[in-house]
Amino acid sequence: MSFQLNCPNCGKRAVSEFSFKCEYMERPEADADFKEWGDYIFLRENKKGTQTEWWFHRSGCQSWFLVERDTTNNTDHKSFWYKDLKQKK
Amino acid sequence: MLIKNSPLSGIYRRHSANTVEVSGWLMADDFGNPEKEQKHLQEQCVIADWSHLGKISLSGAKASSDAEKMIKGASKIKVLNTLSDQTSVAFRLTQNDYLLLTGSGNEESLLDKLKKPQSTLINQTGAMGCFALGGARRDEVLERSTAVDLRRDRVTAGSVLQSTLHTVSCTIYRTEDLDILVHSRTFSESLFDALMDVGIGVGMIPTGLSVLPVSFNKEDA
Amino acid sequence: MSRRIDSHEFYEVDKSGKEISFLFDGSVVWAREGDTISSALVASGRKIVSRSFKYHRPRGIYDADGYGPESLVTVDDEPNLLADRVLARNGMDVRSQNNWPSLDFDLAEINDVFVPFLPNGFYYKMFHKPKWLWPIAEKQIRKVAGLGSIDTAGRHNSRRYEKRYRFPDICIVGGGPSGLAAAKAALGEGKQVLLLDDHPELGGHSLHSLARIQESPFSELEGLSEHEGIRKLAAELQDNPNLEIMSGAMVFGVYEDNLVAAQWGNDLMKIRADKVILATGASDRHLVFDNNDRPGIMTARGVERLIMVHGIAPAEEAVVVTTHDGGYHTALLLHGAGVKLKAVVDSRASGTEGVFEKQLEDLNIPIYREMTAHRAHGRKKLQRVDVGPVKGGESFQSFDCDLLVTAVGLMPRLNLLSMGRGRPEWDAERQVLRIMNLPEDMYSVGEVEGPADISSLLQQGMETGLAAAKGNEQPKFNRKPEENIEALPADIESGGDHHFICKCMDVTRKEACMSIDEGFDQVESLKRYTSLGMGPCQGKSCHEAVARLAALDTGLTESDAVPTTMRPPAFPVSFGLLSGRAHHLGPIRRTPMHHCHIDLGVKFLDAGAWKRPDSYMDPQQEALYVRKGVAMIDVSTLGKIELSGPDVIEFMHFMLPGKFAKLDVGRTRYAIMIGEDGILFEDGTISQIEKGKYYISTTTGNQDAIYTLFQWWLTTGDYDVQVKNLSAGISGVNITGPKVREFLSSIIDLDFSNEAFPYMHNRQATLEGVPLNLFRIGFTGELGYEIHFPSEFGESLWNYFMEKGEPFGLKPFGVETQRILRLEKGHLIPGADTDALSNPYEAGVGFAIKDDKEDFIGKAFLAEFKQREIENRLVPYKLQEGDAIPIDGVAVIADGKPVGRVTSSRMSPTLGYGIGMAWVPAGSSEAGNHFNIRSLDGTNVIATVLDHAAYDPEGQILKS
Amino acid sequence: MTERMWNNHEMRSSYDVVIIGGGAHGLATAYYLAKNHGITNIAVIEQKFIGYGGSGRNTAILRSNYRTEEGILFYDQSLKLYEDLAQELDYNLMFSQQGHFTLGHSTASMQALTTRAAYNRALGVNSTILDPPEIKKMLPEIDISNHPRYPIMGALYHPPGGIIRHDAVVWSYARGADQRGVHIHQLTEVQDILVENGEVRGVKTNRGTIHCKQVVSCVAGWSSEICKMVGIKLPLVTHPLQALVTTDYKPWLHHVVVSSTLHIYLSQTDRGELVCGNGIDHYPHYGMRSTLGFLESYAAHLLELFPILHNVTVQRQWAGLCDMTPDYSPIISMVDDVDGFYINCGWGTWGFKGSPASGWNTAQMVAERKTPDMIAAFRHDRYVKNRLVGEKAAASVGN
Repeated sequence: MSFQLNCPNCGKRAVSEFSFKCEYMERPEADADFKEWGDYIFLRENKKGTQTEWWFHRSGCQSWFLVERDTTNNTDHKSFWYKDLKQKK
Repeated sequence: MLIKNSPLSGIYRRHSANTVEVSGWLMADDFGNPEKEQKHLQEQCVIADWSHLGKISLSGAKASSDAEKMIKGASKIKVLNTLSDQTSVAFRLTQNDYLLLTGSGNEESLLDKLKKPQSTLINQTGAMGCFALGGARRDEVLERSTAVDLRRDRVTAGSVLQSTLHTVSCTIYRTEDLDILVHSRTFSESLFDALMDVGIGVGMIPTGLSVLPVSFNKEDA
Repeated sequence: MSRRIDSHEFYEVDKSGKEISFLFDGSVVWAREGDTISSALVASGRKIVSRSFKYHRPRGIYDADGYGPESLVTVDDEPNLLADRVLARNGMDVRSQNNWPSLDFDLAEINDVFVPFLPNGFYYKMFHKPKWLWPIAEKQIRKVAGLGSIDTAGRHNSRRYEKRYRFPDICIVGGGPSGLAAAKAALGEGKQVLLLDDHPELGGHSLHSLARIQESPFSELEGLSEHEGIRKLAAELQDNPNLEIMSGAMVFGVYEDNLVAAQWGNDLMKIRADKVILATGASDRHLVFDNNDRPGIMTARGVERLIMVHGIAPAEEAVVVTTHDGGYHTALLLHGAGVKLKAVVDSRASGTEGVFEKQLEDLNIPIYREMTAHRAHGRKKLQRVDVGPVKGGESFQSFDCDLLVTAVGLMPRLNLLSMGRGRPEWDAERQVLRIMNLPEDMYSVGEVEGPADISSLLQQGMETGLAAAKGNEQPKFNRKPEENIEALPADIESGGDHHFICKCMDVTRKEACMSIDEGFDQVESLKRYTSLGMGPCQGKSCHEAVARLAALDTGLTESDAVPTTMRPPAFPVSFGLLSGRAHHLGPIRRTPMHHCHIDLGVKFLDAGAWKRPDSYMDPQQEALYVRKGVAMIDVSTLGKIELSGPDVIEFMHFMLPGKFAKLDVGRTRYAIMIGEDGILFEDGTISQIEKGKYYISTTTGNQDAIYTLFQWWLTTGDYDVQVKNLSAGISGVNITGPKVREFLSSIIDLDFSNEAFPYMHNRQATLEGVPLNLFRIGFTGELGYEIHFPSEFGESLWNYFMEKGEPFGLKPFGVETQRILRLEKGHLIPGADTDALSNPYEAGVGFAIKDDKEDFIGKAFLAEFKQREIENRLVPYKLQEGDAIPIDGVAVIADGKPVGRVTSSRMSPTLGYGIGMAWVPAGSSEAGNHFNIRSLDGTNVIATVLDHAAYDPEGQILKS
Repeated sequence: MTERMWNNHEMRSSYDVVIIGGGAHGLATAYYLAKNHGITNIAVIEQKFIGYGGSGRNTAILRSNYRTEEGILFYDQSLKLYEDLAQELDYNLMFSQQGHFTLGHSTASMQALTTRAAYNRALGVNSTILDPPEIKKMLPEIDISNHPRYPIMGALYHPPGGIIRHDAVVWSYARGADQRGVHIHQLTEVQDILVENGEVRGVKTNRGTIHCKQVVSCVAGWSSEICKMVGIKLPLVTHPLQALVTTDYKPWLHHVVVSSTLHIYLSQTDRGELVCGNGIDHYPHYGMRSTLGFLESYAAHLLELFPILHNVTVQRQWAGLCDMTPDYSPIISMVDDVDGFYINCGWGTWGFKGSPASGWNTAQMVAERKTPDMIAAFRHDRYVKNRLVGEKAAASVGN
């Protein structure tokens, strides 16, 4: 047991109920050059601080959602649906 | 027609349950001592296998209007709340996900109400196991089983949530006098063993449909 | 000799405890119910209880509270338990640790004699030259290291531990005056409160205080003595329905998001509270002087606890060393218990003329001022104490005594406050270490914030409880000047070799000073170098002394020399408690036919969480049943996903590298999945089972992952597609072998002829009322049908097939057999024959990729792989008849170097020689090429690359 | 007068080489630059104290039984350097080559372990596969029955593997470097790296700017942040890895035991503590706060292997940071676009094992300004060129 992640559907739950996928990135266009694809697939900001990430509520409502989380302390993170990403940015 | 087996059929054998056929399902009627099981239900707690219940899931943007067609009022339920009538109960698990529980054999009549589903509809009857916990001390079993606060004042009768019991993902539905645990049938036996393992210390024993018959109604309803 | 007291001058001794007895190193010790092992040992006159870690110095009960290492014992074969904390039980077997031949006569005490001659940090400076010396020296060191012995017979493994959760509004740690006052206030606000205390009785140090409560926020307590008042307050709260009290609960951790972890009897309590109030109190400071670890030197609160809680006079003759008025209180308690007080030694020039000081003066007990302890004499027990001026110099006077009490101030118990939140800070005004900035939703109150009198503790507890209940900020409390106790003047430098700072690891002040001179001048590196604070007490008893002395000795300020972050657990907790029960390891997944397999005598195989039939008999024999007759395997663990909707083709074309627009209803096709990185990770089949309904079967291991991946893409993409995970609801068997057509035709009303139901097609049928989906696929290389049906019929259907199949010789077979059969056909299994670097072209499944699509997952990397020269290939191979069969995983060797590996290797029962699949360099991957497989024993076999399946290369059997 | 292990110095305004990170990698790099290449005008910049990061938080297990040729040869060089390090640095590092077990609990893991044994043997590294009864002979208290959830099927046994006193490695490298003139600056934080025209010019710290033409980043879990200063994005994700020690017991376990399926490893020190480690936490994190979940899952898994440890008590838990690469192999690399900048990172859970060889080869790369053959496979841009090194195939937990 560790910190509690806030699922936008189910509310706060132990982080062990969730799966982390990756930091949020835009997928390149299909015709992007190979280097751009390589960067997308392998390189990461790996930010020390607040970053936006993909999480999945594996043991709950089975939803994919985004979390804005401070990777230094996990406190005060914000969770939201993908469809709300655009208005957030 | 071949008989339908509960995911706990192995447990029935291990515990010498008396079985009964319900709508084509071979279910436990009791576990050999209905009087004792009744007493545990009154004074301590029991676990009963309700895996034969009809289960239908609806997902997608149109789930709520489909659910409404099957159970009147279902589209108005708030997320993580439920609505029950005599034979069925609808859980709204997310904005776009419903799970309907209905009496065994009743799924077809519910499905008949929905000629052309607009949502992703799955008859989950055989995919999911279902246990009912009854008796006053069932909270003591749950507090040893899940990291979610299920105390009555936090998760009230009529509410539903999805979380894990002994690391098995479950949909947990509270009524006034029961907790109903719906889960993947593949984990049923494991979950039963785990619940019994902690339950035995608080006087929980397995029982069957004769002692804990299926009901969704809240006492006040 | 019993040290029980019948009466005490200042309070009524509780003698209600029933008499019990236990063994300590084989001798009977009489105790009373309610005693700890420690109190019973003290009551019996026992002085030595343990031997120190390094020098095997005799040690006795010190604080009677388990904050130091002195009381570590083995109880009923359970090592390293704190005698201070374990309640005496009738008949228990307690043993001392780390001594030979006995506790009283320990030969290893000779180590102590060498202390002055060993260089500082000697273990880093010896034994490594010449090189051969260390392994020999290490063996000897390992013979004498450690404390208790692990019970290798495992006699106590059967203890049942439970894990339980609580979710109070407010969790209060510490049931002393401030914790109780906080509880009362929060309850008054209607909150649900959980109060944990580590002793059997609530009240904390107040239980042994004679002080009078002058003012109290709860007026009913005013005028009572502290121990009466606190019991009254606790009793009043006891019955409140909103309060849960856990006495005797050891809180060992405070983790993220207010997760409080405690051991409560045999329960691991996991408490997630909205607010946490830490009222953990304080311990007596550690006084550092020569031989400060001798048995008979005890803390003031330890002595008070023994007297007032347990009714024990711990010695005959005592000296009290103090820096504050608390020492006078302890002295008075000793006197009241009949202990002869030789002296009270106060470091101050004058007392504050408090009541206890007055009483002592009236009793004509000698008080020495501006003095402190310089040296203790006596080895197995304290015999004499030298006292002298605080600033050092010659000792002034000696006293014969068997008890020296140190009452030199309090150090807050910071562990729980500190966990993970950075370092404590030195509060110069209060002269204590504190944690200043607790996170939101966490509060601290009481002596953990610095010493205070009972009125302040109650008042501040009450205000903090109120603040927590209302969600207000932590209130700031000042200390009255007389409540602060100066930290420094009691430690003196006498030049001796035995000023112990850390009694767990036997680290002396001298050693610490020299280490600082060597460059370990930061507390953290000092700690690592000397092991200061890294022993059983984890710095609880020494971190403050380390900080103060490091400050003195380095010229740093106290604020620079603060101890490091304290880490959980605050008290040692056992693996048994943490583990809970075996089922916490993870649940088992079972197919509906699980018990049918058991009845058939199956050997199971773990496949992730699943139990799958590995085999029922010799797999080679099982394989022949498939090749020659008919056999059935449970394939329920395969993933089953149904896709439909207007955009289904578009979605599949994006998700998968294949093309499916021309996959007609009733057709089935092999498909692979790759990642964006172009790596093959999955294969399976896709069938159009009804118009617009596509049915995907995946491997066992990936069923959840693939469904989840589909969901992710549907979340981000704009597809009108319905995805149904049918994996649990649909089960299946594969029935295969030359007689299968005959068998199935006899029971299922379906035309099984090759024309009506060709290879790679699917059909629907009904059997005894059960709807079936049938897929004619051929992983085994034999004519075969995979039959899917609702899981609730699994058990019935399996038994039905077994019964009806008996005349046809139907046998069950398992996964191992299937692996042999598919190997005869040269089919790969992703994950077994491929790994995280396998690209599909090299793995030989490039045929399943149709890359003339606009966009699909992995397109860019596949394009790169395709134009790149093939470097390695996964190939089927065969061995010569009679060649030994290598085990899976051995290397392919060329020119003495490993250049590839065998992924699957089996004896072919059909062909009578070894077959397999291997990754080999492209240069030796053409059909007919040879390569060398080396087994681990060094023997080599030559394998020949095949360009087709070893069995039925043309697929005639499969397709006819 | 006691001799100091290392000295505090005034910071010079320029050095030939600045090494960021005072862990085992940074200090070993400084030591070998000085010793092998005669470059001594070096500053090692450490934000806290030397050995603060992974060097002081790992479980001190050494081995060389890797999966790929690149990995095996590199870690074999490292292990051999470790074998002579105590004599070379005149400091008892307590290297105890007690033998290293990696247990397999599934056919898949046995296959992977066999491949490692086969590759190791072919490349001269002592490794073998043991069956359960052979394991039981050497570890009498291990449970090889069918009772555990995942019974033991076999083990990869690696006799030269073992444990070492990890802090002492840091201190003795520091002393070795200090004696050769290297300046170690603790409590010094790097704020920026100065680059002009694609060439390194210096390092800005909280104690002033240092001019230099070569900068080596040896900061493991914090690498992404340092490399951002010169505009390089790395294929790293920083995850915590947790560990614990028990109270002291009479030494009972005389081998290192690792189980990849159960995600655990343990060994017992000469002092008597069991040192225990886990797989990485499942989400990235820079905080080093430990969790209760780690204790619980570790305990449950450990008791599967050794039921007799039921009553053994945990004394302390902590966490360190791991810079995970996609192929579980390190990055030791020059950078095409920034002349004079060198990256040393991507050590995942294995950094401590690689410290001497990492220092040795990094030093050679800096001194010669070209990549030594030994580390040619470990370039930072191999991912984008899709030339991965296949250590990931080995196992999820490989300590």
